[in-house]
Amino acid sequence: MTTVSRGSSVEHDTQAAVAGGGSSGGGATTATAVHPTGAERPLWLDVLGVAAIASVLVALYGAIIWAPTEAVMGHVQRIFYFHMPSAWVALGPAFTIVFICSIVYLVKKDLRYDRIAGASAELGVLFTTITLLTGPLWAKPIWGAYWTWDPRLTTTLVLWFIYVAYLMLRSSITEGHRRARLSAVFGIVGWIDVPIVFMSIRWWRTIHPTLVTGEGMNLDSSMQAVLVFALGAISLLYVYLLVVRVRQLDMGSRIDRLRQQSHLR
Amino acid sequence: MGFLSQAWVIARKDIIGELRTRETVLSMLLFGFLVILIFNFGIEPGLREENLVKPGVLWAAFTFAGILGLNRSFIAEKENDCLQGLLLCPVDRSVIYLGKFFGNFIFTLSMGLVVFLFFSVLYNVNLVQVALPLGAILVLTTIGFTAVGTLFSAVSVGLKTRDVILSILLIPVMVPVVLAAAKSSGRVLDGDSLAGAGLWLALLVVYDVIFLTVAIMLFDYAVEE
Amino acid sequence: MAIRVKGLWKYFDHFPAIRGLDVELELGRFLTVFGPNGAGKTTLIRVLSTQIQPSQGEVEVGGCVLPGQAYRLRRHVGVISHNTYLYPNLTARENLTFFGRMYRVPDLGDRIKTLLEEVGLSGRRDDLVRTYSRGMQQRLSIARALLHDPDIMFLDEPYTGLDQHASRMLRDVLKTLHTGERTLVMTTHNIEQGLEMCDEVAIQVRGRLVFRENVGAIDRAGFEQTYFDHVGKDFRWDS
Amino acid sequence: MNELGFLFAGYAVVWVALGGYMLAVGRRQSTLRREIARLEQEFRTGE
Repeated sequence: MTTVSRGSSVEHDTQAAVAGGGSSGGGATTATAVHPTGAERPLWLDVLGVAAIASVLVALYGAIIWAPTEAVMGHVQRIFYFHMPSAWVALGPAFTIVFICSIVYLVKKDLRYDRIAGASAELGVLFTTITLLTGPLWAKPIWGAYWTWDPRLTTTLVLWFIYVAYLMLRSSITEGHRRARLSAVFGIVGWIDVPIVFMSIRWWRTIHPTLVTGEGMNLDSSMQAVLVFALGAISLLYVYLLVVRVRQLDMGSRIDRLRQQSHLR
Repeated sequence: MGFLSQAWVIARKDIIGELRTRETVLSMLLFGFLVILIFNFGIEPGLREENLVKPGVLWAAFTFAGILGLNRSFIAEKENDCLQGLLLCPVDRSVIYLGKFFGNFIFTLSMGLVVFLFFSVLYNVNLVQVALPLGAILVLTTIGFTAVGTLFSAVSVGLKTRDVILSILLIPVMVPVVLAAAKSSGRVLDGDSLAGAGLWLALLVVYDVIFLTVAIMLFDYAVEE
Repeated sequence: MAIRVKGLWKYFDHFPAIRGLDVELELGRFLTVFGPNGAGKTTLIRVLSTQIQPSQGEVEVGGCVLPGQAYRLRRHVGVISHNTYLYPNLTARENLTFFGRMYRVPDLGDRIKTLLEEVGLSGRRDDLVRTYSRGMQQRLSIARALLHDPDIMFLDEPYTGLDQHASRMLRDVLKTLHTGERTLVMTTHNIEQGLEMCDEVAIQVRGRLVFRENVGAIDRAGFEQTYFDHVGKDFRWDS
Repeated sequence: MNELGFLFAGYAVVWVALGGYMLAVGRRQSTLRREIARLEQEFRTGE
């Protein structure tokens, strides 16, 4: 009944895979990437990388040398210039992108969005880890304790657990669409949970007296400038790393496909 | 209406099976007792803050025992590939979700009731005085817990690491529920009226409504292939 | 046309379990699909019976386009596989009652009684399925699949794990299903059992149908050779 | 530990985490590139 020659069809697919099809699951030959092998880096990515790293170095200079010493907290306040931007990047864009891409994947069934979600969650966990480690190091000399159950700290900790769980879920599934589907379900639920976690922990803490709050720090204009610049630098770094990671995951899936087809021949 | 009655058919099937073997509820109960027992050794008797610790013990036992039960919920459907048979039925996926949710709710609630009883005996709580408010808290908590738990149970059932992954997924997402349950029941145990815990009850209700809706919407994706 | 499939592909990750498969089947016909392990027979059945979604291609079963109209199709489809879909902790009657209610079968009590008699399990209807032998479970799973009187039935390796006696009983029941109004698709790798009552024969190898014929046009004695020719030839081509 | 010690520890954490991650990403990148080159070679010679 069907006697299409096998060889030609496989080769056709292989060409598409080498050419860099964006979606892999459909089996359709959708060659969307511009670069023939996907292995070379485009110029704009290099420019972005240099810009991100340079601006982080400038932010470092600003934080350590340029910014004046904070009157009450002293030198240790300089941690804040990287602590706060990390927290912002993780809790803001990184986890929100996980949520959005999870929804888009479920609607479109394009694994590309799953890869973006996975990469973003990874970076979110990285920056949350930085936040959680720098926070106590800053808190200890100032508040006298590494940890307080302050709403922000606690929420960040819970978030860290949620997204580590997300990454663990991903790592325990090998089949692409299945992993995408199940982790999208969790990515959506986890993100919706975040504001509720924050509210609940705030109410919890207001019932008991709060020891110290992060509020009340006076930033003069040059400090603010450094902070804003560091925020931009870390955001740029996040964008750069996200693009690199997503491209890697794209490449990985292309390799899987090539391998599969080399077996089928 | 047909929607709910179909869901009830599924829940009823689970309940009949459970009444026959009693595997799930009994193991949940035993586990809950053991958690209370172990925690008990960590608390000095006559400790001034004992009242602050008690609700924590109670809800820790509830959470861990509850996860044990949720784990079994879809494993039972895997025997003979029953889940496939269920998915082949001409009913909407949300009906299947609701059915499993009802069943889990009833199992977890019965576990919770007995664990409360056990707890009240060990910690000299006069249950009669606080039965009503505590019962309301238990029901609201169980709804939120099993709403998300049923969804995650479906997510984790096909995985090799399903036993541990369910706890890892569920516990952090449950933080607001456990917090609200512990705080409101602490108030009640201290002799406050239910109104004193109003904020927490409102949180529970909001959580229940949001996550029941979300889970109904997402369940299809958790089981489809 | 009961089944119309054009250019069906089904990927598991990057692995194409079905590779551009075409098949058409008239209403009321019985098609047997032969094929070695790993040919994608079960995948084909699972796609046609709405259990998994096609990756690519047109699939129409019973006038419903898949995967979009899967919900509508489910009412008309019955599946018997080597997995029985039966709850071991429920009795035969409880199992049938459960599935009957899910399908909203009218006069369920009578229907169950008739079906249990047909598959010869009336005497043990109140025993737990857990205590049933493999053959009895398979017969009960036939009753389960027939509850809603489906127009299209899919039988995926139904003889797997059955002894001779049970196989014969299963065969007798299957014969009664083939009424001319019901469309049936069966997969098997057992040639004798497969040829026995079908109208049409197909051979599936590596995700495609490589042979399709009316059973009347087939030399039964020589079919085994035909089968191995197709399977063997393909292996030479591909590896 | 004095104030500067904490500051130093804080910055160390940031750079070790970021640097470690970027190193891991870079490594993965080169493995992937090698693998793609190998597979392409394989397909080319196979044709």
